Amino acid sequence: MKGRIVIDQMLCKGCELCIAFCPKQLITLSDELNAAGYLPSSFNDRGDCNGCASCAVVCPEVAIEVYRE
Amino acid sequence: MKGRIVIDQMLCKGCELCIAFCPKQLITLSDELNAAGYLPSSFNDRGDCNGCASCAVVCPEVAIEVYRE
Amino acid sequence: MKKIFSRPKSLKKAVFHYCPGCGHSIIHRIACEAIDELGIQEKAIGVPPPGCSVFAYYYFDVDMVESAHGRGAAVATGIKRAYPGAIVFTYQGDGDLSAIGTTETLHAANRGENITAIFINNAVYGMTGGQMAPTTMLGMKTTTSPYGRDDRFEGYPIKMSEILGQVRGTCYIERVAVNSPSNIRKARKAIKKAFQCQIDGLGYSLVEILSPCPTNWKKSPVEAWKWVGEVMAKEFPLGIIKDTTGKSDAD
Amino acid sequence: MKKIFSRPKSLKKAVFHYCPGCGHSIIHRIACEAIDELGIQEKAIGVPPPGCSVFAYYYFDVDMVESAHGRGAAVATGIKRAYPGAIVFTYQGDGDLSAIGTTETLHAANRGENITAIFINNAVYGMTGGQMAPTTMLGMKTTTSPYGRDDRFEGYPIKMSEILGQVRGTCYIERVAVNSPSNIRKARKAIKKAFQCQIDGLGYSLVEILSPCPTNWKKSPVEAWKWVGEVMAKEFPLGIIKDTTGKSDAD
Amino acid sequence: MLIKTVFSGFGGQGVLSMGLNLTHAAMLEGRYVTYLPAYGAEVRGGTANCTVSISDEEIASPVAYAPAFVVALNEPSMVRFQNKIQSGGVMFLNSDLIKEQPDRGDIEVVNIPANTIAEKMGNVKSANMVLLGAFVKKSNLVSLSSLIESLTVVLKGNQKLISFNKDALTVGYEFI
Amino acid sequence: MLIKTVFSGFGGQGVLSMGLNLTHAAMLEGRYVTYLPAYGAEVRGGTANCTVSISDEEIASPVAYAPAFVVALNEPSMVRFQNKIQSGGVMFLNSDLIKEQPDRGDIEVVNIPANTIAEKMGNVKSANMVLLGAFVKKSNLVSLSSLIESLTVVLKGNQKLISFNKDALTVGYEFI
Amino acid sequence: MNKMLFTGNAAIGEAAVRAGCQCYFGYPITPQNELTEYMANNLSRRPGCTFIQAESEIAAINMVYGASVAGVRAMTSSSGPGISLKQEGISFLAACQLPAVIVNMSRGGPGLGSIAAAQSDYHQATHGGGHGDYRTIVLGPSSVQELADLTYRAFEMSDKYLIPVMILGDGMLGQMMEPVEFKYEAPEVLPVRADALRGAKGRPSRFVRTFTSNPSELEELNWSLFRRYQLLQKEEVSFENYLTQDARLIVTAFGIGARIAKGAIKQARGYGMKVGLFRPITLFPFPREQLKELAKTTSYFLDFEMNMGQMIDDVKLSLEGAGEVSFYGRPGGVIPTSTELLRVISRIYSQKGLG
Amino acid sequence: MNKMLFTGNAAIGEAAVRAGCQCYFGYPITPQNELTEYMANNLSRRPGCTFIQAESEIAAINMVYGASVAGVRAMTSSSGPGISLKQEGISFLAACQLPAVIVNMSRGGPGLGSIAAAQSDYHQATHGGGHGDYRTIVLGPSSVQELADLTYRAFEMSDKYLIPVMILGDGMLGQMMEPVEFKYEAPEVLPVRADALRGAKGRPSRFVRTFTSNPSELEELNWSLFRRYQLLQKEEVSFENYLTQDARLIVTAFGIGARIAKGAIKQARGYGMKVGLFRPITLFPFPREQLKELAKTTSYFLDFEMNMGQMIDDVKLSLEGAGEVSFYGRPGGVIPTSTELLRVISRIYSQKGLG
Ligand SMILES: Cc1ncc(C[n+]2csc(CCOP(=O)(O)OP(=O)(O)O)c2C)c(N)n1
Ligand SMILES: Cc1ncc(C[n+]2csc(CCOP(=O)(O)OP(=O)(O)O)c2C)c(N)n1
Ligand code: SF4
Ligand code: SF4
Ligand code: SF4
Ligand code: SF4
Ligand code: SF4
Ligand code: SF4
Ligand SMILES: [Mg+2]
Ligand SMILES: [Mg+2]
Repeated sequence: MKGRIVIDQMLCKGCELCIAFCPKQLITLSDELNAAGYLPSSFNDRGDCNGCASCAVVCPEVAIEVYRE
Repeated sequence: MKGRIVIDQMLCKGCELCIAFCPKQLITLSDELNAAGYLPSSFNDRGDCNGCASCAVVCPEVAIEVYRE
Repeated sequence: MKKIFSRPKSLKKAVFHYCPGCGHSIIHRIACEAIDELGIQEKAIGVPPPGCSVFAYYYFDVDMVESAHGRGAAVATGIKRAYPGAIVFTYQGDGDLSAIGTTETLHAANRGENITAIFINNAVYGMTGGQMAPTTMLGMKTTTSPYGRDDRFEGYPIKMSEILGQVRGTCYIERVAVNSPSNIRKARKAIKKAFQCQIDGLGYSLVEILSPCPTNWKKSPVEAWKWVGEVMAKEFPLGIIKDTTGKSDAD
Repeated sequence: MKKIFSRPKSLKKAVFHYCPGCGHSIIHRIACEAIDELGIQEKAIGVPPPGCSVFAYYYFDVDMVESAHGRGAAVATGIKRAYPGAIVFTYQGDGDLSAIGTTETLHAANRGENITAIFINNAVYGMTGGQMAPTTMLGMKTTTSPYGRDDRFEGYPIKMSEILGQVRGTCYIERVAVNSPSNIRKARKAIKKAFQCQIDGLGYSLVEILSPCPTNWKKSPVEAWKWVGEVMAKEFPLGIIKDTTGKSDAD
Repeated sequence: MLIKTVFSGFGGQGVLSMGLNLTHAAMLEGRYVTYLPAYGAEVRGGTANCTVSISDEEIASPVAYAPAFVVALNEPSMVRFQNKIQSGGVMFLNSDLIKEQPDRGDIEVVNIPANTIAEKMGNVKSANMVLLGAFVKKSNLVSLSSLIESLTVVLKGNQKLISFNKDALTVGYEFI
Repeated sequence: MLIKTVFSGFGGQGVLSMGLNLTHAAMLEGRYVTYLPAYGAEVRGGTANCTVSISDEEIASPVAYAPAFVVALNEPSMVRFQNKIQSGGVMFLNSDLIKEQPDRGDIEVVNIPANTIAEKMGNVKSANMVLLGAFVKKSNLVSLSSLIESLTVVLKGNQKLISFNKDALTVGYEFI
Repeated sequence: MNKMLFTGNAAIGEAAVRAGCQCYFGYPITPQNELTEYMANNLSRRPGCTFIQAESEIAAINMVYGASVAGVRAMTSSSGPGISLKQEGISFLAACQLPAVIVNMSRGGPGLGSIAAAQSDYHQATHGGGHGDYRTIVLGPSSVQELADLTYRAFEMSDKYLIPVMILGDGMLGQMMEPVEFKYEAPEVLPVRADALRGAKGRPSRFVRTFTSNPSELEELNWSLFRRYQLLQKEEVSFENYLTQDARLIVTAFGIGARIAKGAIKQARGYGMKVGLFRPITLFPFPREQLKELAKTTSYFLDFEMNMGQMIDDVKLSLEGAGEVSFYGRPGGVIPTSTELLRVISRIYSQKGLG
Repeated sequence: MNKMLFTGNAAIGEAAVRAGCQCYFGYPITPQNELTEYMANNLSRRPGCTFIQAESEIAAINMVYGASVAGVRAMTSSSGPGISLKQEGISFLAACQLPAVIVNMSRGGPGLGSIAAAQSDYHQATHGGGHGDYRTIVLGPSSVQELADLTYRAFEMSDKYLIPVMILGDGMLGQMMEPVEFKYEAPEVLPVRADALRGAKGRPSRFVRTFTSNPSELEELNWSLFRRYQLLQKEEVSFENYLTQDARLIVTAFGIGARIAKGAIKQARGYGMKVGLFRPITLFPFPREQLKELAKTTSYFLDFEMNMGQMIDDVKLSLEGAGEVSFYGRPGGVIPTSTELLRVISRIYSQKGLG
């Protein structure tokens, strides 16, 4: 199954939980502080996101939306 | 075994518990109110008190002393 | 003939203010017997509650301090922590310990405060005129459960001893009753054992005592004593609820 | 592609004030998911506590009322009794529910008040800066147990859910955790089931949620989430503690 | 004119219902009334007493420090209130239960063998009403009829009790 | 003369220890001082700031409504305090983290690339001390030596940290 | 004549039921148990109503808080120690502007004290025993009839001003019986407050709170309360003037104390002393102007309380130095006699040469 | 110079330890947590000492009660809501004449309020928020140094008069750091009060209680307390006069408010206005005569408080109408500025034509 996520950089607090729980290691921290002073995470779409939503489920900030075919 | 009890008529509140728990029915209520306005119980020594102290143990007023040979 | 039963040394020679047939006076006496047997009269500090036993200090010939309603466990904690040399016990009614005092009791027990609680369960608020207690039987009519206690509105009789048995700071909990010579003797043993636990520094010990309240139960003393065994003891089974001492009951 | 995961309807669009990796925000979200699934947003009345979640009403898009510390169960009781048409839930921390609120909680449960408690166990007092909670692990250092919690002085971690399981007014009690996708999904189910119990009028339901507090645990969010499973869940085992619904867990 | 009466005895002797009845009767007669029961921690099935105040104008304090009348149903009550009753006052005693007499010369004493009378009537429990009947006859505080009228209210319409007590009141009333 | 300075940034950037050090140094120099950290429910690992007051006489209020100096370690802090700093005041910015400049013409702005400098020294964590060093040179509030003396107390004698921070202070001091 | 004999405690209960009180939460304590028991009898099983004997006074006041949030009329009652325990809850009620009626049938203090009647909780009631700048409306009845009337008024005022009301009675008022007439019938449908929380159906969700990280919000709350307190001072003060017209000495007293004072004043008048009584019925708002007014005709006042002197502060603050205020008090539950007070009155009367 | 930087909260803790405080029982609440934490660090494992984080403020105050009965120096601390919960316990301490030190680092109220500094618990502290006629000694520090000094004095006074002492600080004093010098060393052996309950060894058994079925006993207790309150008024009042000699307008303020006032007064003097400050340090006993004294030199007063006006009652009662008292206050945790107060001062100064 193919999936895709969108991370709201403004909401993200850089807790790295999505990174830790993505089975495909598709998420990394960006190196630009956001307005709130956090390093937000970002999605690197290598095309193999399966839309499992683990990242979204663990995101404390509800910063991740998940799309699936 | 031979026993004997002494009931302090001033302390007695006539609750009749000693009467109820004496295995030998040696205790009865007297018909004279005491100063506190209760009908105190009294000991009828028929000589077969065994000093089991049940009466004293159940007496809420610690009004009974028990003697035994 | 020699005297084999009389007033214990640490029980003052005073006329009880309790109603005829009340369990409090029995419990005062056996607690004093236990204190005498252990020879701790000079070390004991008692904490009586608001309740019918508010005047316990007129009877116990040991140091005593009045507690606010339900706070006995906290007061005893303060005394014992400030002066561990004392043997500190609370004397608490069921309203006092299992209603307003729930928090203080549960947490003192959980901390394993090295104190002893004598817990008088008479299924009502005696002093204030027979209102419902957390321990009131289902269906029982009291001045505040005039239609009979109904669990849908007033909840269930609460078993504090079983609950306290759950927390790890308690070392000994037993439920006894004062409704017969043999049960009264058992009760004395239990209180003595609870004090012994404190002497041995084992933690929080409690003796729950099913106790008749003829006045508010609207029964004669003899009926009331029967009721303790025939009704209360069914809801609140007698016996050891927790014992980590390993010591047998015999004394 | 279609959106399969986004913010639940009854969760306001606001930035959480919580620390990065905090369990509160997860729990807010899944509680709102449960509310949406049951379609009770218009009936729900929430009672958040003093605590890090004091501002919960900025996030939950349902009626809410601030409670005094520890009194959530009493406040919820008042609301539910006055207006049984509402679905009333408390949101309480471990300091709130298992320390100062012990009495109110235990007695509301015993009365079988038809309310739901969401009980956040993060082993510390978060809002006030990481003091020891009744649920703090033995040996754990906090600002008020600087030498590590020692049962001889500070007592043992207290298991409120097990204690509440003892009283007859409770219908459903489960302990869950928010430390992994699967556990978070279980937690959502549990909250939903607890609400369902209230809808069905079964009595007092409670979901205890082991929840990470990276800030006061002095751990990174990822470490903190691990610690929940590896340490806390050992002392506070996950799973159903009481269930009188007869209904299976599946939804 | 303000008149205070104290009823005193053991719990269970029915002193409170005596007071209540009197108060109610006086209210029916349009007087100002107050009724104050004693309450306290030491009252554990022990003694009971109540104070009834009856007046033609607003009543300041319901407490009686020097009652005009005292109705004592037992010895302790007689002893306690003989020190309080005002000079010239009248003390009513249940002579079946009180052997001693008050040792004050400045008060009048009325002895009524209430238990005996009540027993004769076949219900010792209504001794209190016998006393009350005698009391109102002598004290003239209210009429027998309003007393009887009050019974129905105070006894919440329990016919059996009402007729019993009615007779007791009447017998007591006529005893004087 | 009473001078108030605000230090502000994210939690973890060490703004509180900057303030504490300055306060302690001023105390050593025999001045009146107060130190007031911001505290609050909304501060959940978020921003942190503190106010240091230094004076030759008793200090009335430890609060700063119009500080003479502001040391901002991040953009939100700069934005927030540019509205508070008094006219003619000096604002110190960590130019590595703050791209914008305050839009007030009546204040002096000093940009210090504290992170860069600290990183060069091999420990980005001591960026705060670099800033503090620069701050005291420019503000002339206390001497570098008392600042350094304070380190030992504030860092509770942790030698490694002390020497680190000492160097950072000095470098910052000389940067101006 | 449809008067009935009621104890003060029962009269409050009956009046509350007739005022549409839907929820009562209480905890036993002498001397107010008859009220709790009356509510148990009358609300326990009444459809739509609730009686709970709470596990503590704290639980009770917080249940009241919850019921009030849900928009119904709710009440609790206690005495001395129990009222102290309710202080946090009362502060929360005041802060969240939730109506509620709290009854204190006060007894001798401090501590466990005595269960006899006393007036030593005046300060606690009128100055806010809880934390913060709030006040509660405080009513001081002096007869069973007034207890009934003021109970009804308490619910009305509390709803109107969104301020909790305390009825400050005492053990004697609670225990004694007097004829009472109830002037209202219980409503068919129980009132529900407009701003009640009952779920966000057909409207945005709402929340009730005080906690804020922005003090000026809290300041505004305090000012809005303060404005209402000033309004109360204008609109709601009540008091009784008894023989004050020609009085050379005016006794100030409230509640049961005022009754005793009346007795003493009657006797004093009998001896030709021109003495009168000023009795505040609303203790907060205190009838300041009305008392000050009296200072125009005399400058001698005697404050009489069954405590060590508490209302006397309000008396002095009202007079603003315009009068000379003596004090006579008996604390701890002692019930002074009219004759005893008469002695004090005559002493002052002659000392000040008023005769 | 052996001054150290301490937060106000920690300074209280250190001073208490040096005063021989053996037991601390507390419960977390902002803004006083640093004190609880300081005691955790210093008493938790110290031989013979005890620190307990209680399960609630109520448990804490009752543990203090127990420890005090056993004769040791004991302390608890809290803020607003927590202090309200302690009222019953404080009443019991006062009633049983047990020494204890209670700290209230007050915050904005009512209700949950705000955690910012406020002075709105003045009434509660000085008039006895609990039931009964008791009072506690109340101390109002305005600097960290004074916090330390008054903490020591609090323990001394409490033992001397057998009256609980409340230290009424505020969130700002608790959180801020200032240099402080501790003037005493912790005692080698901790003091034990003479009348402590420690078991009836070699003496008859004793009991400590207030409950009685005989009100006149309770009355006697109240009188004996009252006599001590009068003694306090004679012996223990302290206060600060700042630039009052020639002042035409005198500001009355306490605690942190007085600091802000000083700032304003300095500025006012700069503009040539003759303004002074009267700062009560003991809030109970309140320095009545000392304030009245000042009415000889001016009759214009401005009471300034961080609340809606509470101490102003004591100010007016002290002046007995001798002065005209204006008020300026900010409730809810708002910290007014000296400049803001300066404006008020100048307005009054010119309105009253004092210039
Ligand atoms: C704070 C407080 N609330 C209520 C009371 C009134 N009160 C005195 S004793 C008591 C309870 C008595 O019941 P229980 O504890 O079961 O003791 P018992 O009289 O039955 O032995 C109550 C509610 C009080 N003294 N203090
Ligand atoms: C009566 C009272 N006491 C203390 C406080 C301070 N306080 C606020 S929240 C809290 C406890 C927070 O811990 P917890 O309940 O575990 O919630 P968490 O912040 O950990 O989620 C305390 C003690 C208060 N607000 N009211
Ligand atoms: S949906 Fe699953 S695979 Fe895709 S990014 Fe999120 S966690 Fe990774
Ligand atoms: S989990 Fe959410 S908040 Fe945390 S890093 Fe990922 S996107 Fe950001
Ligand atoms: S000792 Fe035994 S036998 Fe003798 S009287 Fe008592 S109970 Fe009866
Ligand atoms: S048991 Fe005691 S009190 Fe009861 S009747 Fe016998 S002797 Fe009297
Ligand atoms: S009321 Fe009950 S508990 Fe109280 S003394 Fe009487 S019998 Fe005993
Ligand atoms: S302190 Fe802990 S519980 Fe509170 S918000 Fe931060 S992480 Fe969450
Ligand atoms: Mg009981
Ligand atoms: Mg927590």
